[in-house]
Amino acid sequence: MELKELYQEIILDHGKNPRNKGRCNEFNSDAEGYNPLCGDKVHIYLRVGKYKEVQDSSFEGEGCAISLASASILTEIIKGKDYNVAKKIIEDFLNMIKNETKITINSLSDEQKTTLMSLSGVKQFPMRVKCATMAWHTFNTALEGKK
Amino acid sequence: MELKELYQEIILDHGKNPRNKGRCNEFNSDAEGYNPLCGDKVHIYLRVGKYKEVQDSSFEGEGCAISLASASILTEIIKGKDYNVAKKIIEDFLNMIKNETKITINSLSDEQKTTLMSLSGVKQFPMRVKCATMAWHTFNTALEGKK
Amino acid sequence: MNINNVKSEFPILQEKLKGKPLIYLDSANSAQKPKSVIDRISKFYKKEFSNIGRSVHKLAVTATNRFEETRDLVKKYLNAKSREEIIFTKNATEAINLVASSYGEKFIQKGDEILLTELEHHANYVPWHFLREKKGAIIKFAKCNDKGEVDVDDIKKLITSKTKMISVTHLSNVTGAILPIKKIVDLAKTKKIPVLVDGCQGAPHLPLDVQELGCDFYAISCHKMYGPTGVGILYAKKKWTDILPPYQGGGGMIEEVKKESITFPESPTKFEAGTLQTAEVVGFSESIRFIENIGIKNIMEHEKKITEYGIEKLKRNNSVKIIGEPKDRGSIISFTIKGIHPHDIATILDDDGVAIRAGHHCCQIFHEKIGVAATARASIGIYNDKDDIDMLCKAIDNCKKIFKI
Amino acid sequence: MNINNVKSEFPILQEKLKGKPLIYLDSANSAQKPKSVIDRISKFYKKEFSNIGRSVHKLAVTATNRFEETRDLVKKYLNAKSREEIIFTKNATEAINLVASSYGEKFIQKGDEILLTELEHHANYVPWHFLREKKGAIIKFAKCNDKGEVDVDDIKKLITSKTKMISVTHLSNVTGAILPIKKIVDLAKTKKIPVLVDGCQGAPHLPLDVQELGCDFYAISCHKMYGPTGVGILYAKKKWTDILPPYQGGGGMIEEVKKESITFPESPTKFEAGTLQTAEVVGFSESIRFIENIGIKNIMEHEKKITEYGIEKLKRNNSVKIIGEPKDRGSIISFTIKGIHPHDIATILDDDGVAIRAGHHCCQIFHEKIGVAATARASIGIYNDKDDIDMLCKAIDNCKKIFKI
Ligand SMILES: Cc1ncc(COP(=O)(O)O)c(C=O)c1O
Ligand SMILES: Cc1ncc(COP(=O)(O)O)c(C=O)c1O
Repeated sequence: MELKELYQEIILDHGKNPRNKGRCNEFNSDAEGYNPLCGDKVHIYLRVGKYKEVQDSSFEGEGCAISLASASILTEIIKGKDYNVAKKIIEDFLNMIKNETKITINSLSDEQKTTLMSLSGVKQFPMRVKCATMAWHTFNTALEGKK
Repeated sequence: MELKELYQEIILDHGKNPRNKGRCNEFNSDAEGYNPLCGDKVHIYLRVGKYKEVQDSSFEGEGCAISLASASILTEIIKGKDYNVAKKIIEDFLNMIKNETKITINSLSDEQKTTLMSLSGVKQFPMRVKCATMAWHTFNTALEGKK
Repeated sequence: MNINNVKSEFPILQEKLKGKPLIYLDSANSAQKPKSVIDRISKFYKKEFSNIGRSVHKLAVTATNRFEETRDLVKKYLNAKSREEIIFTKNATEAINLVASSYGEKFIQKGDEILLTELEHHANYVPWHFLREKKGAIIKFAKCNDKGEVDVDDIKKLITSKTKMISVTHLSNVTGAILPIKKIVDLAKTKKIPVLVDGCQGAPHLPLDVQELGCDFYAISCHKMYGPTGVGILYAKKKWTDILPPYQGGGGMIEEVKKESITFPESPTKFEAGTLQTAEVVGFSESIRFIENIGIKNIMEHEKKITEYGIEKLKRNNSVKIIGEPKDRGSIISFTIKGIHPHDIATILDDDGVAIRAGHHCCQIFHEKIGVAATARASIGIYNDKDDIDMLCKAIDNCKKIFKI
Repeated sequence: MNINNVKSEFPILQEKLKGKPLIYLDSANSAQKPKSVIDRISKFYKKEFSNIGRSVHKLAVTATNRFEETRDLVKKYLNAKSREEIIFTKNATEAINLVASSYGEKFIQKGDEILLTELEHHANYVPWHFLREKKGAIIKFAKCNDKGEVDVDDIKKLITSKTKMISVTHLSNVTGAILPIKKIVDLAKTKKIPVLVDGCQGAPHLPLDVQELGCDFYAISCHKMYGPTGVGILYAKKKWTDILPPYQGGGGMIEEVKKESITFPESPTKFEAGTLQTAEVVGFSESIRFIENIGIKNIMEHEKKITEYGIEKLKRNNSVKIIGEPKDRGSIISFTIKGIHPHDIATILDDDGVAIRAGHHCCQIFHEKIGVAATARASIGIYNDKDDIDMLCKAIDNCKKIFKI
C-alpha cells in the first residue's frame, strides 16, 4: 500500500519520461546538487527574465525514479512563475515533505497540486526523502543566484 | 587465606627492611627495570669477578612490599654465586612464578629455597606478578652485560 | 528514580566476588552499567541491527534513526548549539587526538605554544607531545598548587603571543579538583586562544552547558558515564568543525571520490570514518536517560555527601594522607598510607571486596611533582553510599593490621 | 554446529518486519550477530566488567584476562606468529588509517608511490589520499578488468623504484573478486615493498593464514565477522610493529612520561591508546568460536553454493545484469536492472522483507570506471539459504511489475 503511494502512476511516468531534460536555451543561472550517499547528481538550469520571472527551467542528472520525477515535476511547474511565487512553491513543497503540511499556494491549479502531492508518498521512506528534495534545494540555489 | 600466603612474615620483613639497598661498592654492571603500569622502578648493581662470580649485588628502587621483598631476597641469595648458578636460580625462580614448578637447584639451602618459595604466593594475584619478577629480569640483564 | 535505591539498577553490584559483596570505588576509571543500558544493546542486536547511513532498507533506517537520536540527546544534554557539533569517537582519548591532529596540522607552527596543566591525564598530553615532535611546538605546564588545584593566574602567567591552544581537564582524576573553566575560557577569549576541556571526569559528575562554559572543544568518555565501552564524544564548536580538516579517512565521510581528488561533507560526517560504534552509541542513549531520570543535581549532591563523609572518616585515620585538598572538588579521593605501598593497599582491599585503583592514574607529571610514584584512589559514583565508605575504612584497617602499623 | 540450521542462532532472523520474515542479504555491509555474541556482551557487563590493564582488583584481572584471551584467539585464528602482531582498533578503517599514518610518517617522502587498485573501498583510498596531500605522495590505481578482477600483471606494470606500499583488497565488496594476494606478495617481496591487505570481506568468508599469505598488514572489521560493532583488528608483522611510531597518544600506551619527553612500550600496547572496546573485544571471542564451530571451510562451501545458485537464477532474468564475473569469487552479487534505478530496487525489495544494499558501496572509483553511479548488491552470509535467493528473485519480479518492465 505504502509502496503504491510512492510509485504512483504519475511518478513512474515522470521518472521514465522526464520533462525538461537538458540545458534550456540561453540559461543565465544554474546550480549543482549531489547526494554523497548514493552518488546521484542533478544540475538545474534557469533562464530568469528581467522582472525575475522564471522564463524557462530544465535539468540534467542521473538518479532514481523519485529524483528524476521530482526534477521533472519541479521544472514543469515552476516554468513561467514569478520569483516570489517560485520561492513560495519551493518552500511549500519542502514543508510538505518535512512537516506533512498541505500545499496551500493559490497560484497552482488543482491538477498541479495533485501532481506535487504525488511526491509526498516519500515521507514514509526516510532514506528516500533526499531523492525527492535534492532538485528543489538545488533549484533554490540557482534561483538565489539571480536575486 | 591467599592474602596471607602473599603477605607472609618473611615478605613483610624484607619489604620493610630490604637488604642490600643502595649501590654496592665498585659495581661493574647495572641495569634498570621499569613497570609502566604502576611506575615502579628498580636499579640493580653487580660486582662480577674475573671468574664471573657475583661478588656483590644490590639494588635501588621504589615499589610495593612484594617488589622490594623480591629485590631484597634476590640480591641476598645470589650474592657470592657463580654466573651459571645465578642464571639457573633466576630461571628456576621465573619458572616457578610462571609455571608453578618447584625450585630444584641444589646449590640452595633449604632455608633459601623456603625464602624463594615465599614469593610464589603472587601466582594467585596475576596483576602483581610483575612486582615479583621485575627485579629478576633486571638482574638478568645486568648479568648478561657481563657475559 | 531515587538515588538511594539506584544500586539495584546495576546487575554487577548484585554479584558476590568470592562470597563478598562488590564495593566498587573505581568509577573514575570506568563506571558500571545500569540494566537499561545493557538491555538496550542486546535488544538492538536482537531486533534492530544493521549498518547505519548506507542502506535504504527498513533495518538500516531504524538503526540510523536510533543512532542519530542519540546525537540529538547528547546535543541537548550538553546544550550544544547544533548536532553538527557532536562527533562520536571511540573514546575521549581519540577525541583529543582528533583535535590535536586536525587543529595541529592546520594551525600549529614551529615555536607555537600549547598550554596544559600539571594535572593532565596522559590522554591530554601525549597527543600534544606528538605535535611537539612533528611540528616543533612547545608545551608548557601550568602549575598545580599544594592543594592540588590549578589557579587561573598560573595559566595567565604562561600565556604569550605564541600560545595557540589551552587544553585543560575539567576535573582532576587524581586530586578531584574542579578547574575554573569559565575563567580560563574568558581569559583565553581575550587572547583569541581556543580552549579544549578534557571532560572525562566532568561529564559524569557535573551539570554541563557547553555554551555557558564557552569552550571550543569538550572531550567525553561514555564508559565513565555509565555507558558502553567503545564510544567517546567530541563536542566541537561549529566554527571549528567548519574549518578543521578530517581526521581519519574512509567510507561514509566522503562527498565525492575521484582518482585525483576527494571532497568531504560537513560535520559530523566529515569526522566519522568507517562503520561506527552503532550498538554502543544506541546503548549510550539509555545512559543519558538514566542520568536525566535521577537528575545531575541530585547526583552531584549525593556524591558530594558521600565524598565528604569519606574524607572526614579517612582523615580520622592517622596513617592515611589525602592527596590534594581542593576547595572545589569532585568525588575522587586519592590517598596514601604511611608504610604501605598503594599496590599492596589495593590488593588487600580487593580481598575484602573493595575495588579501588592504585598507581599513577595516567598522571605521571603530577606524581613526579609530589614525589610519589603511586597513590591509591577511591572514586565515588552514582551508586555508592556511606556503607561503601565504611567498608573502605574497615578494609584500610585490615591493611594496617597485616602490615602491623 | 550444522550450517543448515544456523539461522536459528540469530535472534534478528526470527523477527518479522511488517509481518514479513527478514531476508537479510546485506552481510557485506554488516553481518548479523549470533545469540552467543550478544549474550556474551551482556554477561560481561553484568558480571565481569571493569576497565582493563589499569587496576589490580579482581574485576580488572578478570576483564583483562578475557580481553587478552581474545587476542590469543585472534592470533591463533589468523595464524599470526605472536600476539604483539594483533592490534585492536575501532574498525578496519582505523586499522588502515593507522598504517597510512604511522608508516607514512616514517617512510613516505615526496614523490613516493602508493599502489592501489580500482576496486578499493574508500577505506583503502582516503587514508592514502591524506598522505598524498600531506607528503606529496603519488597514488596509482591498478586496472580492474572487464570481469571485475585485478590481475597481478596489472600491478606489476605499475611498480617502480618509487613504490613504497601496495595496498589491496582481499575480496572486492562490489564484484566479489578474490585477489591473488599470494602472487602480489611474492611480487612485492622481490622489490621489498610492503603489502597491506584490506581483509574486510576476506576475513569473514575465507580461510586465513597470514603467515602463508605473507602480507605485512591485514585489516579486519569484526562487525562483518558476526561480531560486535566498534572493533576492528590490524594484523601487523612484528618487523613493523617494532619500528612504526605510535598512532594515537594517551593512557595505557606509554612507558614513562616526563615534562620533556615520553617513551613508549612495545606492541600491541604502543598502538592501543585510551580505554579500549573492552566489552566488544570480549564479545568478539564468541564470534570466532562461532565461526570455528561451523568451520570456515564449511562456510565457504555453503556460501559458494548459495552464491552460484543466486547467479544462475538471476542470469535467467533478462532484465538483470550482473556486475563482474570474476573466476575466483566470494559471496557477493552486484547487479543492475534495466530501467530501474538501484535505489528503487532496494526500496521495493525492502517492502518484501528483502534487505540488500544500493549505491556505490564506497567504491566510487570502480563505479566511475563502469559508468554507472550505483548498483544493487546482494551479499550472502553464513545464515543465507536458497529460499532467501528465491525470495530475492521473486521480489525482483515485483520490481519489474511495478515498473511495468
Ligand atoms: C572492502 C572493504 N574495506 C573496508 C571497509 C570498511 O570497514 P569498516 O567500515 O568496518 O571500517 C569495508 C566495509 O564497509 C569493506 O567492504
Ligand atoms: C581526566 C581523564 N582524561 C582522559 C581519560 C581518558 O579516557 P579514555 O581512556 O576513555 O579515552 C581519563 C580516563 O582514563 C581521565 O580520567
